[in-house]
Amino acid sequence: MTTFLNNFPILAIMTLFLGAFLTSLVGRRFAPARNVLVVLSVTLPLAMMLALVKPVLIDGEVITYWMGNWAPEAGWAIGISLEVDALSLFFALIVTVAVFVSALYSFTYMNHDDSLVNYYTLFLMLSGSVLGLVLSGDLFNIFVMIEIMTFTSVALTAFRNQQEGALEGAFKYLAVGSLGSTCVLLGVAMIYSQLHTLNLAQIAALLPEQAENPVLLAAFAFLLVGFGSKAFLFPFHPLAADAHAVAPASISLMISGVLTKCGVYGIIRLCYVLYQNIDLPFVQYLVTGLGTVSMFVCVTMAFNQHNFKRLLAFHSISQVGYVLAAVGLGTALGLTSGLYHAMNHTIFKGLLFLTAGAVQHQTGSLDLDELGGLGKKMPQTCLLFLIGAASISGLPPFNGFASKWMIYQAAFEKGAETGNFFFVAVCLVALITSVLTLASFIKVAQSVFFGQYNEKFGQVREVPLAMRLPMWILAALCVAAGLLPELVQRYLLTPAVNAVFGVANYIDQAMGAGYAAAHGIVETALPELAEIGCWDPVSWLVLLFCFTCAIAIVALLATPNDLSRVPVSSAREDGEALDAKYEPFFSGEESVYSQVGGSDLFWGFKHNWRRYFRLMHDWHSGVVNDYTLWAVVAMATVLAACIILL
Amino acid sequence: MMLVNYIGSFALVVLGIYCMVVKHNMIKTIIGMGLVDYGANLLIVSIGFNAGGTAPIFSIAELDPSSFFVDPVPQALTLTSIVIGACTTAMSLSLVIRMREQYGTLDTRKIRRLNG
Amino acid sequence: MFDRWMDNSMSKSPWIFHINAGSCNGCDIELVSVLTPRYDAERLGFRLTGTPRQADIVVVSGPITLQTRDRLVRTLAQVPEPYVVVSLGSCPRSGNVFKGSYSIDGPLEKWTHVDVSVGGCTPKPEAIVAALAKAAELLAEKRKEMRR
Amino acid sequence: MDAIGTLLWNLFYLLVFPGLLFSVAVGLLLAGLDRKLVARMQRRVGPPLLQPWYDFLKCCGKETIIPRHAKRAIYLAAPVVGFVALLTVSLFLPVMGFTAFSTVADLVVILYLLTLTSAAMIVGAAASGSPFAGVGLSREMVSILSYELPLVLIILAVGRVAGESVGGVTFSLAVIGEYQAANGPLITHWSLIPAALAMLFVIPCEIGMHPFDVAEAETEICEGTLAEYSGPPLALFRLTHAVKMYTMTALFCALFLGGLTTGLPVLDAVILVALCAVLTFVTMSLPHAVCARFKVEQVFKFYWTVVAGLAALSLILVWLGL
Repeated sequence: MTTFLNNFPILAIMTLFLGAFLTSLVGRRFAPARNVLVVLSVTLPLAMMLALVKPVLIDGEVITYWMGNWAPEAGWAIGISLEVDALSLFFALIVTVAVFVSALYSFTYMNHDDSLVNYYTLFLMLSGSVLGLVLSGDLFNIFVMIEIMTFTSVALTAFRNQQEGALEGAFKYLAVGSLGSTCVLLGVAMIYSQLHTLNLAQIAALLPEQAENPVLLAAFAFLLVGFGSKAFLFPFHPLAADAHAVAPASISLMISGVLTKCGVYGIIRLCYVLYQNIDLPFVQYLVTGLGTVSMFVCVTMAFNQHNFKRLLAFHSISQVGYVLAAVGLGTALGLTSGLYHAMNHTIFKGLLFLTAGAVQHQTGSLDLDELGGLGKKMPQTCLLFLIGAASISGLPPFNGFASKWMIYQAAFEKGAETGNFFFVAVCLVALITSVLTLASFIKVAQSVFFGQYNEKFGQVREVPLAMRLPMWILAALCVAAGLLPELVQRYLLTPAVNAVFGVANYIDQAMGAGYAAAHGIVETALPELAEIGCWDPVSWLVLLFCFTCAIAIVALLATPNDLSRVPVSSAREDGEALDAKYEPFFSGEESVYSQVGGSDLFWGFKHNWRRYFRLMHDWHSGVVNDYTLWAVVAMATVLAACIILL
Repeated sequence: MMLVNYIGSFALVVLGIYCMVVKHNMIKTIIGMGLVDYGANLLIVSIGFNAGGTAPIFSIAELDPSSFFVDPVPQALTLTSIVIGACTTAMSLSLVIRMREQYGTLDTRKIRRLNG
Repeated sequence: MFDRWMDNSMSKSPWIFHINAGSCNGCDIELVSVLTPRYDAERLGFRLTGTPRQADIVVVSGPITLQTRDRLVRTLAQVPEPYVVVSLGSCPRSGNVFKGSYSIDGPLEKWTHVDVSVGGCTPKPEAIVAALAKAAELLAEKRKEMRR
Repeated sequence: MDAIGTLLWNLFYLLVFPGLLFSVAVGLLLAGLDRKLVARMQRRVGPPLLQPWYDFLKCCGKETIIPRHAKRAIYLAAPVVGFVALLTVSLFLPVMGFTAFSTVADLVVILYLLTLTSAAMIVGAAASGSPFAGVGLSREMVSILSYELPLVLIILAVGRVAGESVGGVTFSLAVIGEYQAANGPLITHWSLIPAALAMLFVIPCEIGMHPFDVAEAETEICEGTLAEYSGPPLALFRLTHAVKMYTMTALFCALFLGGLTTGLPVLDAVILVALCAVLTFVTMSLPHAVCARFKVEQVFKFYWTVVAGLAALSLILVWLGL
């Protein structure tokens, strides 16, 4: 099957890297040429990935492309391969859509900044490396792509280096990020030392025979910590918070929407495909526990933040914690809900970061205690924010609800089958985290969009259409993914889950037929997944529609007399007709500016948890050494746990 | 003979981590990062070592089954990893230079405006 | 179609909002005592609300001192139509013992139309309940007349 | 032909029986009953039983003032969204064995629709732009946080007990109803008694009744979330408040007192209303007449220690298979 489709993966990656190179050449002199180049090199990969959907997702083929045509000889994979199965294509689609929207947004968002050539070169290299990571079938190739990804995102975080704390955030991200990358490197080295191959498919075939080999267990631990650091899991989450708070909004979208997904992709490949040891109870506890801890810690940390984007950063890690908690369950429903939530997270988190960028672009400040009352000045952005906030906190008609519901169901069902209380606790923490997410987004809505307007920001108008268009695209995706869970599940999720559980097919495609069977990888029965219609949204929508008409009819009948009242003219000396009818009620006082928002909300909750919040505040001290210490402690514990218990 | 390499690389990694965690000067943190990187590179190189093997440089004519080579693949990996280590050091040094201008100090305990 | 029902429901659930325009709190205590079990104004549907936005009957007590004058007028402006003003005690009507003082600014009629007024320096709770009941009927007529 | 028939039946369910008219009527009845009982407990006559109906009509008759800072569209849309979400909940609730609509996971949908109702009120308060409403919405959110943990524990416990036959766990009320029809109401299942007790505590806080109405404290923060509302939007919010009384008590009956069907839906409905009235007295009128309003952090501490402890106790008991 060597049709032209076979070359699409490498073509997509090459267009992005070529685009980066040409932008730096062409861009310096004429800006329009640069914009055209960027648009071209962003839409082409998206088109190619969409073209791949038909063969890979629907027909279930696996596209293998050997670099330089080094096909495997005598059972040994020598060349570097790009292997695109349903899981890789699922993540590639997320990546390309996010890259497209972010590029579209950054054209007008970055017009306040200078030296945009560097920005677009780095941006295209970042998207190229991320796409390369998701499509590649070679372990060391994944390591190289991780390095490029880290470099470009560090440089882009520090892009606005005059901004308060930009350099500091970038340096911390680089320091601890390079520690994470070294973990991946050590893992790759150890695997190569035992199996003398770097191709994912061949590793997956050779590994089960030496499952008890301690070096390979150490490699599993290192790789897990390495990919975890790229997904900003529990001990690494302050990095993401610092990086997001200072990075431009389109880059925050990339970091939280795409980079974390690469970490999750790495962990799924590691546990399900390479080691196939996700069924071992210990590995399930480890991954789900890591997800749950980072889910809860990040939501409570996000609770009393003062910076809009830093709050969003903590939330994105807690949502990634959801995804990992679901993926770690090991059941088909768990993996489906995890992938579904990963897709939804990229969409609604991207939308929220773009609204934060819009607010920063217009008012210049992101401090929740200063902002307020932007709803009237920027009505569309406010509506978009509400859509994003409603979907992240899982309110029914939006996509967060469908995937979060699946995660609770998967967790609780797993708990009920295996009968141990750990998974019920995971389900419980997930539900509580969801309510805390709703609470902190209501806090942001009240502090930024509602309440009274602070005159300090002067005249603020709605953001230009070029910025609102990508936001509307994401909002439409939010609503679509929320209303049609069956469609998303049948066409996107089930092929991906079958690809993950069907490891033998993955190996045969790369190494030639029969290779998996030779190494005892039996063709596992693909998990049947009932069409879990949590609720069939279409009929539910009809319901809601009928009710609204009923209410509208009643409201029409009951609308009283529209009494237009003459303002109360009081006979005061200065004769100023005092019509305070539409002023807010200040128990009689003149309505002065008093915005209730930012840190003085939810006093009751914070008062009861004050010791916990003080402890958390001290732990996130902001010193590089502490974060490195956390990372090292995490490496040590996971390594020890893997060696002893596995 | 191989044991010395492994102990050496392990020692380098541990020393690098110690330096990154304990030292409060940013330059020393970068040195620590470099040490960790070199430890990993040493490990990769010493993996591909076959006792008694010659350098894997040959022309097609000399290629016969009896020739015994050192494994070339880890050497390629080490090259890439060294390049990456160099880039990391270069980027972190440029960040530190700008931070010295902005914050006026190199002490990591003072550079902590993003916290909590 | 519902208007007829709304008119007579006006008188069945009048909500009270109390403005203290500098009163000596004698009338305020009497007003609150009306809602206690002994006099039980709630059986006629009365309920004390916290904001003028939800008020139907505005009860003003105390001589309108200079400080409270603007606040009184502003709060009265914020009450949605139709509403009724009740002056409680003799202070709002005439200034009582404080009449002629430099710090009060005339009877309540100077600022708003007063529909029902209860005399007495702390009128008896029965009198207050009777006044509130009369104000409730007035409310229904006000809405009917406003609709024409 | 039957497509139109089912459509008509659906419209009937929607607009009349478990939907609009029935739940509104029962809600207002329960609200009136509650005020009457509280009055009788204070040895006073108390308002007529139809007082909430008169309040609703009077508010509809008043003028709607939209304040200057308010965000007009959301200010007017919030009450409608809240009310509609609540009515959708009452469709999923079984009236003693008869359910209008039921899906695989009713309980999670109900949980989220109740959260949506409170969220609509919060967004409405935020949109009205007054500082009193700001304080009110923050208190409302804290009370949501406080009762959510016990409610979730109760749902997990009941799901586990009723889920034996279905393989582990169920979130569907229909299955819970069958289980109760088979082996008696769940309240007789002794390890679920703490959960039932915890549910009795959750009901007043969810509705915002007197001891836990920190969000609409008339005296302290001038009606809190509803500080700027007047006219029909206010009427809709108060109607939502009344219908919630029916919904929550009906949810308690569905979870713990199900399975007593007597064939005739009308008779079932009457039994359900009677049960809801008794529950209203126990959970709302009694605490309303007896104790004063809680402070915000007291509400949170009370729910996350005492009530959550009760619910967790019953979950553990159920988990151990007792």
